[in-house]
Amino acid sequence: MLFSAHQLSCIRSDRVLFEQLDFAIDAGQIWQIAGRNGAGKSSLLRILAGLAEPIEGELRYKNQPLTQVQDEFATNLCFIGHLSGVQPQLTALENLAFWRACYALKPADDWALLAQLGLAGLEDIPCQNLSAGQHRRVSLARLWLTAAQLWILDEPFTALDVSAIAQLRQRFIEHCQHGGAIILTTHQALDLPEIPVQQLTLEYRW
Amino acid sequence: MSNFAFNSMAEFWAMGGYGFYVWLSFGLSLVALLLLWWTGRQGEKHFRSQLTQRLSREARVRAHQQQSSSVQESADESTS
Amino acid sequence: MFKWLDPYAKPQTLFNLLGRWQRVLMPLGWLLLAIGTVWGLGFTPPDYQQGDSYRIIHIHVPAAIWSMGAYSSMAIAAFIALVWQIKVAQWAIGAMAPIGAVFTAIALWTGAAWGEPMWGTWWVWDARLTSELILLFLYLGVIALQNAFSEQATGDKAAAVLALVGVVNLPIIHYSVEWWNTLHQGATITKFAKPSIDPSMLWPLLICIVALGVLFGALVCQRLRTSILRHEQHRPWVRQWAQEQA
Amino acid sequence: MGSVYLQTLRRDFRLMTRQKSDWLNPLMFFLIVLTLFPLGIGAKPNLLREIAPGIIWIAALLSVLLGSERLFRQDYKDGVLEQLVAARAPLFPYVLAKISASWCASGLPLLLMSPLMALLLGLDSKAYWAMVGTLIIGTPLLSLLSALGAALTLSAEKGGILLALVILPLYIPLLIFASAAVEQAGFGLGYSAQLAVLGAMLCVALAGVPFAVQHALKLNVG
Repeated sequence: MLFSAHQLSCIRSDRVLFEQLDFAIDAGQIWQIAGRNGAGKSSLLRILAGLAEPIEGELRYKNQPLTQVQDEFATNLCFIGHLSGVQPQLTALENLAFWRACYALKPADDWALLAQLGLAGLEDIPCQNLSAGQHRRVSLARLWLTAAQLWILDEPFTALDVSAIAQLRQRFIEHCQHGGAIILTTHQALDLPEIPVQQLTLEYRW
Repeated sequence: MSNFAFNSMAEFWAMGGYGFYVWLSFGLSLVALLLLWWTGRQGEKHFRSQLTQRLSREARVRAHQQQSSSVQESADESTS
Repeated sequence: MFKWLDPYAKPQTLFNLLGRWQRVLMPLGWLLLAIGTVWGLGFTPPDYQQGDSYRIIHIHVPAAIWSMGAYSSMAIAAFIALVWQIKVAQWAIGAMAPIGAVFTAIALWTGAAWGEPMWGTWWVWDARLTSELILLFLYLGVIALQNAFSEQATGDKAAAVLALVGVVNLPIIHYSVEWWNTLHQGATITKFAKPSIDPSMLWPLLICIVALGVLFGALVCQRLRTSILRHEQHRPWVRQWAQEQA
Repeated sequence: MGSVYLQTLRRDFRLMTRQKSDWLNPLMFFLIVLTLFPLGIGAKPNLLREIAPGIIWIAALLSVLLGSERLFRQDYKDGVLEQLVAARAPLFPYVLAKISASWCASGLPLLLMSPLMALLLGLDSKAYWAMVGTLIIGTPLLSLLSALGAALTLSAEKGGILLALVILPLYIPLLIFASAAVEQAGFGLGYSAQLAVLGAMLCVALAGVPFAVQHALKLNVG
């Protein structure tokens, strides 16, 4: 088992979001977390990514408690939350260079990557001048950079147009066929017949 | 314990001319300590009333959910 | 390591334990305080230099000692909270900070009321008064930081870090007494030198010191109990407790 | 680790060239405060010379504090910090680079402006060199402590004023020893003891504060 959660509970601002949640994800799988607004999807993803602590429960990475293998887990994880992680005063290229240093990745042709993502001609202007969709593409460029096996994505399709969504789907399929695993939230139907997509629905609770 | 250090109560209150300062510091300190104790007690009471409110709110939500689900069921029955 | 701490880390056990401690410590603290102050105010001979004004010592010195003691306990709690990730220790910081702040304020206020007849001024910029004032600022910073976050857990953790950082200031406060020459008297009671005050005057002072320490413990128990309830309010045992109380 | 440090440093310098007001405004604030004092107490050269060390250091504290509020704020809002916390490893060199960059943006200019301060407040050459010495040791300490404050109050609702409330008391020992050194030099006395104490405080802060900042960032992101 690549990554699993046991008996997770989360409380935000005195409200119980979920209790005693169990699930497990293996290589090649996609888990889609569904639920109404405020049901705790983002909070769950942040806990899974190790950004927040659950009030109870345990996470296991490759069958070992996460607390013991945190560094190994972190290097094998790519998390993209609803914040873009893009510094708006820097250009797309400069942002990519910073991420490469942070994830200890080898330099490669960033120009080609950005062109592939439909950002040709926008590589060296500050990201604050880009549209919301273009901004999102810069943020998602990390999925093409990273070598991580486990992806945790919070609403990756927001603000993207049809062609970008298709491209992202293609990337998901590629990733899973190469032994990757994805946990994501989205309000769209995923529509990936090639990949086993599991659903986890969080009930909105009082 | 030695004997009472003052000849009369009046002298005791006067504190050898320093009465104002002595009673001021002791009085205010006592008030502050009592306030600490009192606010601590109030805190617990406040929490308890909050919790009761919360419990009754939860009961209301549960009642509402049950009601709506039973309405739903009867609606299902009537259509079938 | 430190397995003996485990039962105290479990909120429900600690809650019950604190309740029992509080029932003993609270009356004991008030009683001792009453004995100490009455003895100190009425039944000790006046000081040959300062007359009856020295009687302020019975509240001033204990408050000053425990203002430091409270900060040290807060720093210890912060250390436990950060190293062993024990949540109850984080909550204890929030329970101790307001009490420590009030003790500090008492020490400052009584110091001023003592200084006015002795030195002819309410306030002097002397090392110990100043460091006591800084201590008050440190307390206020911890309290402000703890209450500044929409997510209470963040505030608790941030306050723990600040308390631990602030404790670095405590030795500087201590040594500043030696660095500056001041109007303030030297330490009245030291561990090594013989006490410079008469034993008949010493006893009520010691009782007052113990009394304020016991009272500090009792007040912490009281606040920590509420804090535990607040943090654990989603648990069945808290709800059960509330129903029993009602 | 080294590459994250250099990359973050380069990134911050780049941002400094694009957002000049971020570091210029605190410096202007510093100069204005220095000007306000003579206007407030009257242009008495002797009095000014006497209180100059205190004025300079209080103005320096406030201007560094003012500038540090923005230290992590942008990266927090954009989710850059979230990324770094999730990736774990790069957080520490990132913190070190941020502190270094913040010193270059606030402490170094103060050092460069010191002749101007001496001129404005009429310091003699002995006091001036003492001031340069305290600035060299003291401003990195300022940057470290302000970074800690900025990290602690990062996700708080009332960031700015809270930062001042939390960090100013921690500045006090620095203020005392730095201004005492300049004052002693003004009287023609030795001040190496004060500099040594400042140096010791800097060493302690260097050893501890980056870890505390790292921890504070983690808990604010979580």
